[in-house]
Amino acid sequence: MRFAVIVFPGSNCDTDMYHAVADTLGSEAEYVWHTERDLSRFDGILLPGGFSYGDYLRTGAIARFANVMEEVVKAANAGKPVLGVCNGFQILLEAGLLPGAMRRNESLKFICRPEKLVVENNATMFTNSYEKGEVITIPVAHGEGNYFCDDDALQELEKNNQIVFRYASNPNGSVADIAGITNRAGNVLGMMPHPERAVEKLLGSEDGLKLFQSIVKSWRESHVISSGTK
Amino acid sequence: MLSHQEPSDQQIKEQRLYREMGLSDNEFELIQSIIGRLPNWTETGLFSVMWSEHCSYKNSKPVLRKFPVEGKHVLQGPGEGAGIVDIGDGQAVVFKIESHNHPSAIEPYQGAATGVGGIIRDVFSMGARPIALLNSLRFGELESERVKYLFEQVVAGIAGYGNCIGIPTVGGEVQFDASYEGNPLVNAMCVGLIDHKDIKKGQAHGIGNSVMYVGAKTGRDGIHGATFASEELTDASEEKRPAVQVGDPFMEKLLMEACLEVIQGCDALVGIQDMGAAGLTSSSAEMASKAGVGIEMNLDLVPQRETGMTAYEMMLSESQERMLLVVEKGREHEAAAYFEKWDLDAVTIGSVIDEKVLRLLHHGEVVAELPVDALAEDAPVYNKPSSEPAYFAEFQTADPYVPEIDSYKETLLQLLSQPTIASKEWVFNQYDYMVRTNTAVAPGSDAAVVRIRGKEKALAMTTDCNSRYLYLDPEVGGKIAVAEAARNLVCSGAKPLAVTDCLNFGNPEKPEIFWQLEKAADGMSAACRKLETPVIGGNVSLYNETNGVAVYPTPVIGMVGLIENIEHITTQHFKNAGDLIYLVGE
Amino acid sequence: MYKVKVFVTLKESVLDPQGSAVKGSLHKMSHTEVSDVRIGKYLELTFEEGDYDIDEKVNEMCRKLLSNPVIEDYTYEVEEVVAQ
Amino acid sequence: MYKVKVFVTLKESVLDPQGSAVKGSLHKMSHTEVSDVRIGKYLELTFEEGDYDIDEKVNEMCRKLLSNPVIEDYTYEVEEVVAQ
Ligand SMILES: Nc1ncnc2c1ncn2[C@@H]1O[C@H](COP(=O)(O)OP(=O)(O)O)[C@@H](O)[C@H]1O
Repeated sequence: MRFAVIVFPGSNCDTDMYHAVADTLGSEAEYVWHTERDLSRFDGILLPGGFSYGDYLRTGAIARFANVMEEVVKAANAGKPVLGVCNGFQILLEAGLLPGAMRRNESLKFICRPEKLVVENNATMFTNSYEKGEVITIPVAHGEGNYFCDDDALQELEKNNQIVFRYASNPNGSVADIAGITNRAGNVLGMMPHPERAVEKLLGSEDGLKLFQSIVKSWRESHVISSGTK
Repeated sequence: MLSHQEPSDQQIKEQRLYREMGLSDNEFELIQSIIGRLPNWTETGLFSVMWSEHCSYKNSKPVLRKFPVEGKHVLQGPGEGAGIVDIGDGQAVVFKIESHNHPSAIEPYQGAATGVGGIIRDVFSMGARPIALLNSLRFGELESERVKYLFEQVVAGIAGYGNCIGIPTVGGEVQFDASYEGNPLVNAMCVGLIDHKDIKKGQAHGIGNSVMYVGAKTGRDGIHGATFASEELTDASEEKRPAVQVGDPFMEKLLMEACLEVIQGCDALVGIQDMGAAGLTSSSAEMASKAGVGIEMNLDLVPQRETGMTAYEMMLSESQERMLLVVEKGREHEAAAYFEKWDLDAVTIGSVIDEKVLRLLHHGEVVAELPVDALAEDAPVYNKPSSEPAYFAEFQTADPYVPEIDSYKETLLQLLSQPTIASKEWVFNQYDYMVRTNTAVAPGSDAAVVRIRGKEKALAMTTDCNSRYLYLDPEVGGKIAVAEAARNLVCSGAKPLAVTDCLNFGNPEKPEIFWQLEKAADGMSAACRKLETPVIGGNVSLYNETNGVAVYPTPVIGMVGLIENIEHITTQHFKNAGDLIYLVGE
Repeated sequence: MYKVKVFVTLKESVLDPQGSAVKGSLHKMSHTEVSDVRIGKYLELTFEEGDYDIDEKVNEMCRKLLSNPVIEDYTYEVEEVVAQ
Repeated sequence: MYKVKVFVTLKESVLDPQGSAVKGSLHKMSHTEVSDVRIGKYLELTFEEGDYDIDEKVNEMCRKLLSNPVIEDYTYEVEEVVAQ
C-alpha cells in the first residue's frame, strides 16, 4: 500500500507522519508537494498537522485552495482512505469533505499533552484493529481544536456512526467531546489528536499504531477480494 | 515616522546628535580619526549600532576572554552564529542562547516571539536543522497584574512562534523574583543538528560574487533595536522605543526550509548570514570583514515594505525573517530557484568588492562608505572599573542562616506552592514539545532528551541558573549554575559536551555591577574547566535595570550532553512503590 | 480605487470562547455594564480600478475565503476612493 | 442600551503577516486587483443602561484591554439601542 503525505507550506508534522508510516509501519510513503496535480498512484492520502500558510485567517482556510486539494477530493470520492490529523483535519473541514468547523480552544491556549480517547466506532477502515470502547492515549497539540457543528449536523453524525473518537475528558470545548469524525462513506477521517506521535514506546505511547495498521488491513482485505474475483 | 531632512555632519558633531544614538564623545572622536572626516547621518548610524554593546561586546570582551573555549570535540567556538560540537558519525550539534529582554518588556508577545525567531535563524544559517528549543525566563513576583500579563504573553509568544515553525520547545526554567519586576529576562536557546560536510560559515569570499537578499521585506521596525538593547530601561523608554518588530513564523518556516535546501544542495552558495540585531548593517559588515573583503550594495534594490525609506532606516531596520547570502557570480538563478519553490524572492542587491569598505548607494548616490573592519572589529574595548559592593562584605560577616522548621509538612507545602518551585506544566503544556517525534524525555524531568533518528544516540539539554546564589556570591553562584546544568544532564544519562551562556546583568558602568559580571565569569570558567565543558558561544545582555535598580546577576547556562545509547536515558520520576531511594553526594 | 471593509462575525448560535473571555476580563475590571461581547475579524482590502463588479467580487471572496459560512457571517462596506 | 462596534487595526508601520498571506492567496485565486489587505479585530459590545459616560468607558477598555497600544490603533462607533 502506497501513501501520500501531502506537504503544504507551513506543514510541520509531515516528517512525523512519514516516519510513522514508512519506518514504524513499514509501508511505502512519499512526500507530495501542494502543487501536485495527480495522486492516482497512491492508495491512501495523509494530510499532516502543522500550520499551513501560518494558519492565517482561519486554520486550513488557505490550504484548501492548493492545487493538490482537487486531487484529494477526487481520491475521497473514489473511496480511498483519506486521513487528516490536526491541521489536516482543519483543512478537510474547510474543504467541505467533513462537516463542521473549528474554533479556538475554550482556554484560548495551545494545548500539548497526551489525552485519553475512547474508540466509539471500530467498524471503520481506520479503527478495525481497536476494540469498541477501547481507551487509548494519543497526544494532542493544537490551539484550535474546539470542534463545532450545529444540532442537526450532530444528530446526523451520531445517527450514521461518524463519531469515531471522543475525548475521555474534553480538553478544548469540542461539541459532544468529539475528537475525530468520518464522512458519511467512512473513508475520510479527521481527528485532532496525533496518532503518528504515538507509534513508539520510546516516545511514550504506541496506541496510534493500530490506526495505521487498520488502514493497511482493510486495504489488503479489499484488494485480496477484488483480485480474487477478477 | 516620515523621512525628514537629515542633520548635516556638522550638526551631528556640534549638537552632539550621536549621543542620542548611544555613541560617546570619545567614540565619536575615534570614528573621526579612523575615517579621517566627519561621518554623515547614515554613517553615524552604522557605527552606533555596530559599536553598541549588543554587537561589539565592548564592555564584556575582557570578561568573555576568561571562558575556556577549546575542547577536543569543539568544531566551532564563539564568533560565528552558533557554536558547533562533534557528536560522532559525521554529525555535530549546533547551539546557542540569546536574550530578548528589552523588546519583551515593551511588547511581551512579539518580543518573546521574535527572540525565538532570531535564535532559530542563528542555527539554521549555520546549515543546521533546528531540532529543539529551550528558554529561560525571569519575572517579578507573580502578584501584580503587569507581571501576570508579561508572564502570560511571553509564554504565549514563545509558544506561538515555536509551535508554528514546528520545532519542539522541550525545556526551560522560570524564576519569579522582585528584582525582575521592571525588567523581565527572556532568553531563548536553539539546538540544531548538522552533518560536518554542511558546515557553512557566514563569510563573503570571492570578489565579484553577488550579495543576495531573501525573506521578509524591510520596514521601519526595530530601528535602533541594538542600541536600545544596550541601554537601561527608564520611564522615558516608552517614547524612545522603536516600532516594534512583529514575528512571522510562517515566513521563517519557509526561509528555514529553503535555506537548508540551498546549503545542502546548491554549490553556488558561498556564504550566508541572518540579519539579526542591526540587520543589514551587521550582516554585511561582518560577512565582509571576516573574509577580508568589502561589499557594495544598492539600497534601491532592497525589498521594502514601506515607502520613502531612507538609507539610514533601511540599514538600521530590524525587520525579522531576513537573510543575506553571497552567491557565485552568474549563478544567482540557481540559488533563486530554491527560494522560488518556497514562494520566496531572492534579490541581488550588491556584490563583493576588493576594497575593504562597505559602500552603500541610494538613488544613484554613494550615501555611505566606511571601512568594514572599523565597523566590525575596531569598536573600542573597555576595561571597566570593578569594585566589590558593600552588600557583599556585609553578607560575608553575617552568621549563616539556619532555618527553624516546626512542621516539615507545612514547610514542604509552602515551598511547593512557590511559583518558582511549583510545577511548570501550565507553561510547557502550551509548547508543542513533541513535534518532529524525537522527544524521548519531555519537559518535567531534569533535562530534555531528544533522540537522533536513525542512530542509537540522543542529546540531553537544559537551561539553568539560580540568580539568588549569584547575588549572594557571584563566583560561587557561577560555579553552581554550571554544576547544576551538568548534574541535570548526567542524571538524564548524558555526558555533558559544552556550554552556551547568556550573561544578563545590570549596567556595567557601575563598578559593583561590573564586579558581579567578572566574578560570575570566574566561577563559571572554573566550573567549565573542571567539567571539561567549554563555552562555545553565548550572548551578553547588560543594562538590565529599571530606574537604576539592577536585576540579580543572571548568567543563564545552556548545556547540551550526548547520550551514547538511548538505553541510558533516565528520568527523574519515582517509578515503583518499594524502590529504594539513595541520596548521593555530600 | 475602492477601499472595502469586511466584518466577519461568528453566527449568533455559535459560542464564542474569545468573546466570553473578554467579557469575563471586563467584568473583573468592574465594567459590569457590558452584557455581551462578540469578537470577529475586520479586514481592509484595497482594490485597484478594473473591469469588474465590486459587489460580486467581494461577495465571492467572502463566501469562498474570507469567512467560513458554517460558523460565520459577514457584512461589508465599499468606499470609492478617488485617485489623487 | 448601547451597541458599540470596536475596530482594532495594526498600526501602519507594523508588519501584518496575516494580511500578506491572505493577499497572496487572493492573488493565486486570480483576484489580482486586490493590492493590499490588512487584518484586524472587530468587536461588538453590548452595554446595559447605567450611570456612566459611554465614550469614557469605551476608550478606557480599548486602551487597557481590547487593543494593544504598542502595535495597534482602534476606532469605535456607538449606537444607542432603544429597549423594546
Ligand atoms: N520556560 C520553560 N519552558 C519549557 N520548559 C520549562 C520551562 N520552565 C520549566 N520547564 C520545564 O519544567 C521542568 C521543571 O522545571 P524547574 O521547576 O525549573 O525544575 P529544575 O530546577 O529541576 O530544572 C523542567 O523539565 C523544565 O525543562
